[in-house]
This record gives sequence, structure tokens and C-alpha cells, in this order.
Amino acid sequence: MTDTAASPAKSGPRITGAFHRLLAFSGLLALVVVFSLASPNFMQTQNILAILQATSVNGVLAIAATLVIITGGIDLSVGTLMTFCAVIAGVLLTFWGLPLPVGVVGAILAGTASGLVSGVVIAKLKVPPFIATLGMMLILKGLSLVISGTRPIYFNDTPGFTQISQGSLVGALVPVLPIPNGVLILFGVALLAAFVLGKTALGRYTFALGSNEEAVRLSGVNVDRWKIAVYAVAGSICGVAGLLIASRLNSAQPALGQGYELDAIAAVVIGGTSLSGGRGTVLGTLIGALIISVLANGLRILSVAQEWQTVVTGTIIILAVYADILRRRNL
Amino acid sequence: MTDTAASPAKSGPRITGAFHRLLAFSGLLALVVVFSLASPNFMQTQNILAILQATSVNGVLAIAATLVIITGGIDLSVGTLMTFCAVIAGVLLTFWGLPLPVGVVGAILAGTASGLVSGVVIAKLKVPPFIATLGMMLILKGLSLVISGTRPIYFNDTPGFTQISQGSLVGALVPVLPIPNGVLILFGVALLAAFVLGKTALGRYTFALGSNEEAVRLSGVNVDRWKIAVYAVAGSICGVAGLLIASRLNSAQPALGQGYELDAIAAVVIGGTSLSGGRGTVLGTLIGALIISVLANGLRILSVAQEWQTVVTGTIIILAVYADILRRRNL
Amino acid sequence: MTDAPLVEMIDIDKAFPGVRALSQARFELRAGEVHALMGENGAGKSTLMKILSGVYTRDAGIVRLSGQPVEIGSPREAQDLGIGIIHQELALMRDLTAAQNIFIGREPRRLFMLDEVALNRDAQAIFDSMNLKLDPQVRVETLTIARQQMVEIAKALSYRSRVLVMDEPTAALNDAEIAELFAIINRLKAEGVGIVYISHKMDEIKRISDRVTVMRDGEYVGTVPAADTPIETIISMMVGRTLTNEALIIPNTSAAPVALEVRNLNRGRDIRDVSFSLRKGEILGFAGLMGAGRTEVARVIFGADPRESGEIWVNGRRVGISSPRDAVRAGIGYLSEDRKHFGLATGLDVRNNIALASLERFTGPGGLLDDGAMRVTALDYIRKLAIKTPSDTQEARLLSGGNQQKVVVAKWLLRDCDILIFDEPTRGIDVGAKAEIYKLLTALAGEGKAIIVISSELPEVLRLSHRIAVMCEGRLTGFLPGGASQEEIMHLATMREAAMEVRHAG
Amino acid sequence: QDNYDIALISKGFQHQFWQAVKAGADKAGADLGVNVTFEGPESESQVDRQMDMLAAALSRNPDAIGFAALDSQAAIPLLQQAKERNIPVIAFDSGVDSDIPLTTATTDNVAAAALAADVMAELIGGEGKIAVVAHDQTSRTGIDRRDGFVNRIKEAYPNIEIVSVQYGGGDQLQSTEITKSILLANPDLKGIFGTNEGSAIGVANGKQELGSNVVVIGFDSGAAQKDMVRSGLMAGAITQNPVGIGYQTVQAAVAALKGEALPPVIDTGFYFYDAKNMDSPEIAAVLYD
Ligand SMILES: Nc1ncnc2c1ncn2[C@@H]1O[C@H](COP(=O)(O)OP(=O)(O)OP(=O)(O)O)[C@@H](O)[C@H]1O
Ligand SMILES: Nc1ncnc2c1ncn2[C@@H]1O[C@H](COP(=O)(O)OP(=O)(O)OP(=O)(O)O)[C@@H](O)[C@H]1O
Ligand SMILES: [Mg+2]
Ligand SMILES: [Mg+2]
Repeated sequence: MTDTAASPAKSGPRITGAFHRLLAFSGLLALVVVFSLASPNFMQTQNILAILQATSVNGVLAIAATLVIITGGIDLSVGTLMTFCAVIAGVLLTFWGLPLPVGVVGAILAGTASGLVSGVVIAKLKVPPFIATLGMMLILKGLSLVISGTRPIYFNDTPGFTQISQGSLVGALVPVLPIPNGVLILFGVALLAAFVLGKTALGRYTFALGSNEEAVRLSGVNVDRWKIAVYAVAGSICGVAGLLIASRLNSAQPALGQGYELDAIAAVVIGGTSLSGGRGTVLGTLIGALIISVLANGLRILSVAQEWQTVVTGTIIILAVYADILRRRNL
Repeated sequence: MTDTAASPAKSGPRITGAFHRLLAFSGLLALVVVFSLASPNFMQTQNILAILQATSVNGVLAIAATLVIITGGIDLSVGTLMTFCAVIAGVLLTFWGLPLPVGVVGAILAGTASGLVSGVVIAKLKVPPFIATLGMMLILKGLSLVISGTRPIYFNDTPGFTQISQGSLVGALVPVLPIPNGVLILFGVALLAAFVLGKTALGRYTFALGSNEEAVRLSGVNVDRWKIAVYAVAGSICGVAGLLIASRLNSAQPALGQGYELDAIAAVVIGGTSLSGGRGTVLGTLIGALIISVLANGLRILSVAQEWQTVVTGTIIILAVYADILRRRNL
Repeated sequence: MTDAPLVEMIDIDKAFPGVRALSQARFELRAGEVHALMGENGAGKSTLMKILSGVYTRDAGIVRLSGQPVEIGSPREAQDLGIGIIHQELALMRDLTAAQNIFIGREPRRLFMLDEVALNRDAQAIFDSMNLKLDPQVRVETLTIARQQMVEIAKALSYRSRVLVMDEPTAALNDAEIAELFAIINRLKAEGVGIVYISHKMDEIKRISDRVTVMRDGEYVGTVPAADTPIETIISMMVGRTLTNEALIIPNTSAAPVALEVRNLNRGRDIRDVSFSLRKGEILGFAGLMGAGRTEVARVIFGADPRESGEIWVNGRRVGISSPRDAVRAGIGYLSEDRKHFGLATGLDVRNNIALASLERFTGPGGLLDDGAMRVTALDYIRKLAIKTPSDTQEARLLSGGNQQKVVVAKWLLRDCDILIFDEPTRGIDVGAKAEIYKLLTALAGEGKAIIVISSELPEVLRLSHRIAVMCEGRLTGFLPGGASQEEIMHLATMREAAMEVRHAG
Repeated sequence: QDNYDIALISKGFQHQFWQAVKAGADKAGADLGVNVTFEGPESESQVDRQMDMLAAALSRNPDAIGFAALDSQAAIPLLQQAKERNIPVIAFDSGVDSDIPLTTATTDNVAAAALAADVMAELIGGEGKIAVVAHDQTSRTGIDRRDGFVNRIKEAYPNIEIVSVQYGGGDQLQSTEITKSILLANPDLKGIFGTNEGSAIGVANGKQELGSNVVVIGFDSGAAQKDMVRSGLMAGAITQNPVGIGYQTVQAAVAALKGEALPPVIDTGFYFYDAKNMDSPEIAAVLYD
């Protein structure tokens, strides 16, 4: 907000949005081109699918984080919440032997509930989002271990379960294109989130809150309710991520999840969403997530030594965002 | 920030500061009292010293983070930078067999340099602090592994080295009070940082930047230079942390450090520093760091099951901050 | 030095994405003169001055300082060249104290340490020279805009520049401080400082300025001597037509039902036992000095701040208002005096800012928004209020100050409340648009809406109010009938701790 | 000699144990003239990250894959792919619930930890309080070593009480703090078992910082731990043969590629070492820096 007057560069939200898309795309494309040239194995259907599959979980988490970040908040609990939801699914399906749909709905509701809690703590108790979600992160982490008895819960008795992310509806129809369902779900969630952000009141308030919460409050809007709603929706999305990862591993790994919030938030910011709130796009986030997994995959394909992988990743993340900024300025 | 005018509670900086101190203290005291009642072993000199010792590294990192956060930025690289500096010390002292002082200075300068880089990337290239320091976090992590050859560097040939944090000057004078040097260093750094923030131009601009960067620029201040300076100072402080941890482990552990940034930032925010910048105190941060380590220590002393430890920690962090907020409101 | 003018700006062009802010703009300033820069909202005044003070770089044109061509690349360079500016939008560091704000970048030092004592002493000295009672150590954030504006002025003065640009310095001030400011300006003038004075308050132009330069749509219209040019001429130069300023007609609302009644409102020292009632179709003006408590009363009625005691009755029903939402539900709307912090969602575009208070109206089943309808409505208000913006999807923060204010006004007009509280509604709005807004308010009253207008501009209060409430130090010191004299108002406005006096209000 | 490309996906990377495995693998690579790559996730909880690594490795079309499964089931679909593409898979460190791996080069962690328990019991005279600082609460090795130790104590040494089992994530500093609080909470503690290098070093650090004389049994080696054992700060430690694991994994892979038959399990063994025996050739051979 502060730097506006001085930077005539920044212009209307739609335009910025459009830019970000273009730019982020260009960064992504650059990476893809480089890797394709560097290794014949990169541009294989198999590998592309592997990349998409690898993006699905972090992508979904990043979308959840996007909603929260646009309100000017932050959600550190996405990772452990994902795990918590996976564990809940495990309890419902494996411990209690309930049918698959119950597990799916249960996991998502668990996410919604936990999101509600974060939302209430933030909106009603006025605890800063960073602290509230940091606390939730730890609480959920502990609960996952407690509930699961600190060991993985396997879904072997629920045959259909692995299909959630590993099966391929598309593949069933178009055998040459065995896109895993996990990827479809990612795109589904993305479309949904984009729709909510762009076309619904919730979305509009999400941006408004991030832009100037007090002004919204003084417009007679029930700020608290909408804020809570955003965190709840984000929570539900983490529930979906929980199902994806559990289905992918055919198990709920209770210790998983911490540290994942960083990747998610990174994807959001690389995607051009500002941590100060008020602006951001789901598409940008998707691309941010893809950049991250393309990088990881590509460097592995080139079998770059692991310690160098981190160095390169760090550098490229900075460069990608810098390129983005340059283009915007040169307008 | 937006709701300020609406909340007459908030008043002059000195007062708010005073509050935070009081409040954070009260939270800390509450914990101490509870644990003392719960376990006779808690209030032992030995244990108090253990807690302080345990606070030293995270405390120093948190102070570094405080400076950056007051400018409205964020530094995710504190943890891996600490490690990087430790490795540099290892290279200088063990690989090249240089004298102790060189290692000390070298490690701190390494921190300064890396801080400078982050600062330049943020101030000149206008890359958001989150991304810039995320990138640095990864780069430094990789470099630590590369430089050290992915193995710990031991300081066995530098006898004095372990004294840096484990020795006890105080103990030498007052045998009953063997306060480890690491703790002294923590308080030393804290005093220094408090002085810089309160009494020097750098400190003034640190607050000014976080308060309204554009206004500072319009006032004809060389914003970039000061911003870079802040990151450089923060980097040097991370260098000190690197020496502390290396001295404690009598080795530079190249794999350590990631994840430490979260504890550091948590301490800062628990200490009442706002992530939106413009306000914050070193004392608050110290107390935040103490709250974290008292909690960890206390719960272990009571040998609470680890999974429950996380749950309790999460809850108490939220409650501590909430109590803080309540008091401020009821003014 | 030569007798070349202090500042010459010739054929300045400046374009922003989608906007041509300046084209061939021209301006000249002599040493020791006060040169008023006039123009409608969005005419390009601030942009021109931002170019002079190094905030923006011009696309084309020449800038000369005492005859020497200069490139002013940054605010710092401007300062070094002796050019100081008071920006239209307050640019203060809210977490810092007044003194720290004033001397940011030029703090007195002892060794490598800051000398707080000297800092506060110097700030105090400046305040004293302005006859301003303000604690240098108070945090700016806790000050009302009026006082923040005074801090900005003090800051500008502290630079001792030879060119001082004042972009609507009095927008937030009322007569008392304006008088002080003018005294200061005259002193500087005597010292040979050249002053650029931007304001939408016509009366001030005559009082203070020597010459007037008028701009329209980013272009230079002309420069005239202030003394012997009638205001009407200047206005017509600005708006390109002559405005008819029809007189105030006070309707008899004594029969109309009471829309809003406030009983024994209390809040600390800011509000002390305030009671008044407001009838449908009535416009009640609130006058008072800075800090009198008008804004505070409004905020409390609106539920933005908690009240300690007192009752609020709407249409004869007592309503428990504990949040702005309750107030809006009860049909009360409040336009804040501080658009930047409490009015505008600066990151959102014009369309959404206008719709912000009425989103549910555009929300269909499933929370679906009807952007089409929002667009139509927004465009309608953009036309009605002549909001200067490239499109209804322009980000609000990119509008000129006055146009931002119009957007906030539009938001509340759209919300269509029965009771509207306007706090400094025409702050920074040009004469033409002011007239429009006055018409609108009168029309709204005509439709039976109850309206409160808080204004620090007495002429505005007098122009609009059917009845005038005057506050002093948190107390209602009296009511006056519409068309009362400025003297009567000032008398009540300065009536400290005296007995409440009510002249029968017509 | 055809230059095979062998991808090893391990459970970790930075930890000395895995670096030792890597060293062994690289050595075998050099000896057998094959190209070996080695990577592993940040922490042993990141099962899905390991999947991504395995998937990327598959995309690379290596001649053979070595895989140390973080989870005994999660990887099966990917291993299936490998099988379909006739890429031989050698499991190392921990097995997989599947017959796809041609062999598993591993240590019996349960038995190894049980040995640690026996030594501990002997050193503290068969009675008293002891504690465990484990490196991980959920990973296979973490569970096996904890349970191997705890169960052995329960079965064989009724007079020994395990007062606390806590987890330091293998992080030296965290393990140090944990150890100190355990010692301060139980002044009469007699012994502590650290279940991997990081934990063990942390335990020894804590002991040193408090000047306690508790009996410390470690796990794995590494320069620091070796010094601590030599100096007596640590009574001794169990070491596996990570270099051997790495070496034999690659060796087995090459053998598989050459179509040679492999035993279902290659037990790479474990050993207890202390100041006395650590310089004997057969022990020194399995210790690493
Ligand atoms: N940073 C910017 N980006 C885009 N357009 C801008 C920017 N700054 C100003 N404008 C546009 O330039 C035109 C001139 O703005 P300016 O602020 O100079 O008007 P003004 O004369 O100061 O109006 P007011 O009296 O309302 O302050 C307006 O149409 C405004 O929308
Ligand atoms: N001298 C002052 N210093 C700081 N705050 C003040 C001062 N005077 C008044 N205030 C604050 O301003 C509020 C009362 O002034 P308020 O703004 O409501 O009156 P007003 O008549 O609207 O004055 P203004 O024209 O400045 O808005 C209270 O919150 C009070 O704390
Ligand atoms: Mg202007
Ligand atoms: Mg006011």
C-alpha cells in the first residue's frame, strides 16, 4: 500500500493478475525448456505425470494458503492439518471400518472444523494469524500422533482408497493419457477456488479484508464472520490434501506435514500473491507450485548432487520472482 | 494497524512497550510458577541454567529476526545462516588451523556478508523479503553441506572453542553461579540490539521503515541503504548464533538449522512484535524465547508424552498471546 | 541572484497507465509570492507538484530553478535544491512520535547516538512558532487527522526550504488552525520563500495568494492575479462553466417524525453527556474546533467505538448498537473523515469500493455476485459524481485525492441508509463537485432522509445545515438555527465548560 | 565393461549414517565401474517426498534402483512400475512388504537395539532407572530400535525401569536439551540409550554439560561418537555397517544386472564397540567418520 504513489508501474488488479500469469508462466516455461534440452528423459509423458502428481498435494495446500494470505493473514497449519485429516480418514475407514464416502467427507469436515477454530481464534480472540495457526500447527501435529498411536494407519481394507489419487479416470477413457485423479482433483480445487475468489461474495470480502479490514468493518460488514469462513474453507481444502496424500501413500503418516507449510506459502508468493494481502490469483499459485516441483524433478533427472540441488533451487526461486518484478516494472 | 484509531487503548510507544514487557513477563511467570509447583526439580539452579542455556541460540536468532521484522520484513534464513557461519568457523579453525579469534571474526563476517546479500536482493532488486530469505535459506543450506563435505567439522584442535558457550566466566568468579558464557552472550547481544534500536539512527530507521516505508522515502532518506544495513546487522547476529551452537556441539553440524527460523520468529511474535512492522522490543523477544524454552523444559521435566507436549505447547502459545491481548484491551 | 523566477515548469507531460495526468502543463513561482494552484479533482495539481518535488519523473518538459535547468530525480535531490512539500495524502510514520516524524532523516546526533532531548526540543520550538499545543513525544497514530496534518506542516517548515509546496494543507483544518497557518505563510513570504498553495477552499485563495494558476484536465488554463480577479472567473476557468450557487432553503421539519435520537452519550473525555435528536428530512450540521469530539460522537453512534453510557433511538425504537454492522442494520451510514484508513479499500477497484457496503444487494443464490449489475451501478455514480477515473476497474488508490473521496461518498449513497452521518464529506473535493454533493445531500433530505454533516468548514455548515449543533471539548454547547452567523458558532465552539445554552432552533 | 547407471533412494541424506552408506555405494561404484547416484529426503517422516524422488529416478531410466523404504507399503506402486520396466530393485536398510526387491541389504535393528539393552543392563548392574532418547517416533528404524531396546529390558531385566522415552529428531541440540531435562528430572538416573548418531551425541553432550556420570550407550559411529567412546564419555555404542550396506547394495544391483542369483537377505550385521575393542581391525573396519 505505502509504496503506491511512487510506483506508477502498479496498475489495476486485473492487469496485474494477467501479468503475473504471463510472467509466472514464462518463468515456468523457461525452466521446462532448459530441462527438456538438458535431458531427453524430462519431456516424457511418464515424467510429466510424475511432476503433476508431485505437485498435487503441495498445490492443493498452496491454494488453501492463497485464500488466507489474500485476507492478509497467514496459515502455518496447512501441513499438519493435512496430516490430521488423513489420520481422521484412517480412523474412520481403517479403525472403524466405515465406508469410503464417510471417510472422505469426514476428513474434509475435520479440515473445516479445524479451520473454523483457527478462524474464531483469529477473528474473535484477535490473536495474530501467525500465532494462532502456529499454535494449531503444533496442536494438530500432536493430535495426529495421539490419535494414530504414533504409527501409520494403512488403508488396505479400503480397496478403493488408493484410487482417489492414484487411479486415473482420464486414463480409463483416453489410455494414452493416464492423468492420475490426484492431478484432476488439484485442478478441480483450483477451479473451485478461482470461482469462489472471483465470483462470490466470500471471494470479494477475501480481497476486501486484505486490502483494508477497518474500512470493510466500517462499511457495516460482518468482518469476523467472513474471516472465519475463509479459514474454514481453507481448512476444508487442506482436508482434500489430506485425502490426496493418504491415498497416494495408501496410509496416513502421522509424523508427516510439518515444514510443508513453507513450500505451500512459497508457491503462493512465487505465484505473485502479496503477503500483505489484498491481491493474488489461484492460477499464479498453481504455477508457483509447478515451478517448485519442476525444479525438484528436473534437477533430479539431471542427477545433480543433492546439496547443489538446494543451492540451485534457492537461486532460481529468487531469479524467477525477480524476473517477474522486472517485467512488471518495464511496463 | 488499521484498527488503531478505533482502539484508544494503544498509546505512546514507551507505554505499549512497557505493557508488552509486563504482560509477556506475567505469562512467563505464570508458566514458571506452575512448573515449580508441579515438579521440585524445576526450580533447581541447574535446571534454570539449563533453560537459559537452551534459550541462548534461539534467543540470539530471535533477536536477529526482531530487527528484520520491525522493518516490516521477514528473515527465513536465520537458521541455515547460523549453520553456515558455524561451518565457516570450522573451515577457518579446523581446516586451515587459524587462531581462534580469526574463526570468531570470520564467522560473524560471513553472517554480515550473507545479510548484505539478502538486503541488496530485497532493497535493490525489490524481491519480497519472504522470497529473498527463503532463497538464501536454501542456498546457505546447500553451501554448508558443500563446504563441509556433508560432514560435521570438529573443533578438537581448537581447545578454547567450547568455552565460547560452555565455559563460565561468572562461575569462575562466583562459583555458586556458574552461568554459562552462552547465556552472557545472549544477554550481551540483547543489550546491544536494544541499544541500536533505541538510541541509534539505524534503530530509528528500522522502526520508520516498518511504519511507513514510502513516507521515509518521501522524507529524502536513503531507504535502501538503511534496509540493507538492518539485514547485514541481523546477519552478523546470526553469525554469533553460529558460534554459540558450534561451541556447544564442539562441531559445525552442516545439516542443522532448517526449521529453527520458525522458533525464532515465534519468539519474536510471542514477544509482542508485530509482523506488519513498526513496533517491537528486544526484551519482548527475549521473553518470548524464554517462554518457548521454559515450556519445552518444563514439559520434559514432567516427562509428559512427547505428542502431548506439542499439543500443550501449541495451546499455551495461543493462550499466552491471547492473555497479552486481553490485558491490552482492558486498559 | 537574477530576477529569473524561482521555479519555472514548462510544457510538462506525465502519463500513467490509462491516464494522461499532465500535458503541456506550465507553472511559474516567484520568490516571496504565494501562488495558488487551482483545478478540479484530477486536474493534475498533485502530479505536477510531485514532479517538482522529485516523487515522479516527468515524461517531457523543462524545469528551471532560478533560471537553471534542473533534473530532480528524488525527494532527496528536491530537498537539497531547497524544495519542500506537504503532500496531500498524509505521509507520516504512524508508529513514530511527532518529533521523530518531523526530523526523520535529519535527527540531531551526539556521537553516533541520537539526541532525543534535542530532537524533542527542536520539535517543540517549531510547534511553538506555530502556536500549536502538541506533545512532540505523542505517537502520530493517536492523533486526529487534523493534528497529523499539523505535524506534516511542522515537518515541511523544519526544512527551511526556499520553495514550499502545500498540497491542500487545510483540507483537514478548521478556521482556528487555518488562521495560524496563514500567519506562518505570511512570515515565510516575508522571508522570501516561494509558496505553492493548492486548495479547494475558494475563500482562502483571496485571503492568502498573490497569483492563481488554473489547470484543467492536466493542461494549463491560465494565470491571473488573485486580488483583482473575481472568484467566479477563477471557478469558471476551472470547471469551464459558471456555477450557480443556489441559497439554502430550510424546510419545516418540526412535524416530521424523529429519525435519530441520542440520549446522554458519554465516552471518557471525548464525549460528555451529548444528547440531540434529528428529524426525517433534516440536515443537522456539527460545528466545532479540532478535537471538539464530533468525529468521536459519530463513531460512537455508528458503533465504531464503544460507548460508556447513553441511549440511541432510531425511528422511536431503542437500538443496541455495538458494532458498525448493527448501525448499518439500523439504517445508519457513516462516512469517515479519514478516507485512507477508514474509508477506502485502496487495493480494490472503484467498482468494488462503491459496492462494498451493499454487496449483499448484488449477491444472488449461492453467494454468487452479479458483477454486471455492480458495474452498471458504479458507472452510474461515476457519472453522477463526476468521478475522474479511466474505468470503474481502476484501483482506488490510483485516483486523485478528491476522486477517492467521491468514491467513498458514492459507497454510502448507494447503501441508501435512512440516517447518514457525513464526517468532512467534501474534504479535498473541488468546487464543482462540492456543489454537486450539496445538491445531492439536499435532495436526499428532501426524500426524507435524516442527515448529519460534520464539517470544519463553517461556510459548508452554514450552506447545508437546517440546524447547527456546536461542540466544544466533548460537550454539546448549543444548537443554532440554519443560517446563523459564523460569530454565533465560534462563540459556542469556544465556550469551554460553560452552561449549555439553547437558542430556539427554528 | 558396460557402464551401468544405478539410482539409490535412501531415507536420509545429511546424516552421517546415510553419508557412510553413500560412501560405501560410491566406493562400490568406483570398484565396479558403475555410475551411482544417491539421494534422500530431509527427514524420515517425508514419505511422499521419497516417492517423488523414486518417481524422478524412474523417469531417469536407471539400470537398477536401490531403495531404502521409509514406509514398507507406500512405494509399492512405483516399484511395480520398475518391475514392469525390468529395472531390478535392491532394498537396503529396511525392507518392503513386497517381493519386488531382489534382495534386502539390512541390519536387524531390533536385535541391534536388544544388544544395546544387554550391554546397558550389564554396565548398570542389572537394576535402576534408565531412559531412551530416540531419533524418531514414527520411522521404521526409530520404532525398531526403541522397541528392540525397551522390550529386551522389559523381558530380561525386571529390576530396570525405563522412566522416559523422548524423541529429539536426531538433532544434536534438541537431544542435548532433552537429555538435560531428563537428567534433572531424574537425579538417580543410571543410564541413557541414544538411538542414532545425533541422539547419542546429544545425550553425551547433555551428560557433559551437567557433569553427570550416567552411563551412555550410543548407536552408529561417526568421528564425534568415536571420540566420545574413546574418552569414556560414552560407555560404548552399537554400530551397523553402513559402508557395507552401501557397498553391498550396489554390488547386489550389479550382480542382478549380470543375471546372477542373490540371497533373499544380505545381513550386513551390527557390532557393539567401546574404548577397548574399537581399534581391533574387524570393528575399526565397520566404524566410519
Ligand atoms: N500513480 C498514479 N497512477 C495512475 N493514475 C494516477 C496516478 N496518480 C495520479 N493519477 C491520475 O492522474 C490524474 C491527476 O491526478 P492528481 O492527483 O494530480 O489530481 P489533483 O489535481 O491533485 O486532484 P485532487 O484535487 O483531487 O487532488 C488523476 O486522473 C489521477 O487519477
Ligand atoms: N490534542 C489532541 N491530541 C490527541 N488527540 C486528540 C486531541 N484532541 C482530540 N483528540 C482526539 O480526537 C478525538 C476527538 O476529536 P474528534 O476528532 O472526534 O473531534 P473533531 O471535532 O472531529 O475534530 P477533528 O476535526 O480533528 O476530527 C478523540 O479521540 C481525542 O482523543
Ligand atoms: Mg491532489
Ligand atoms: Mg472530525
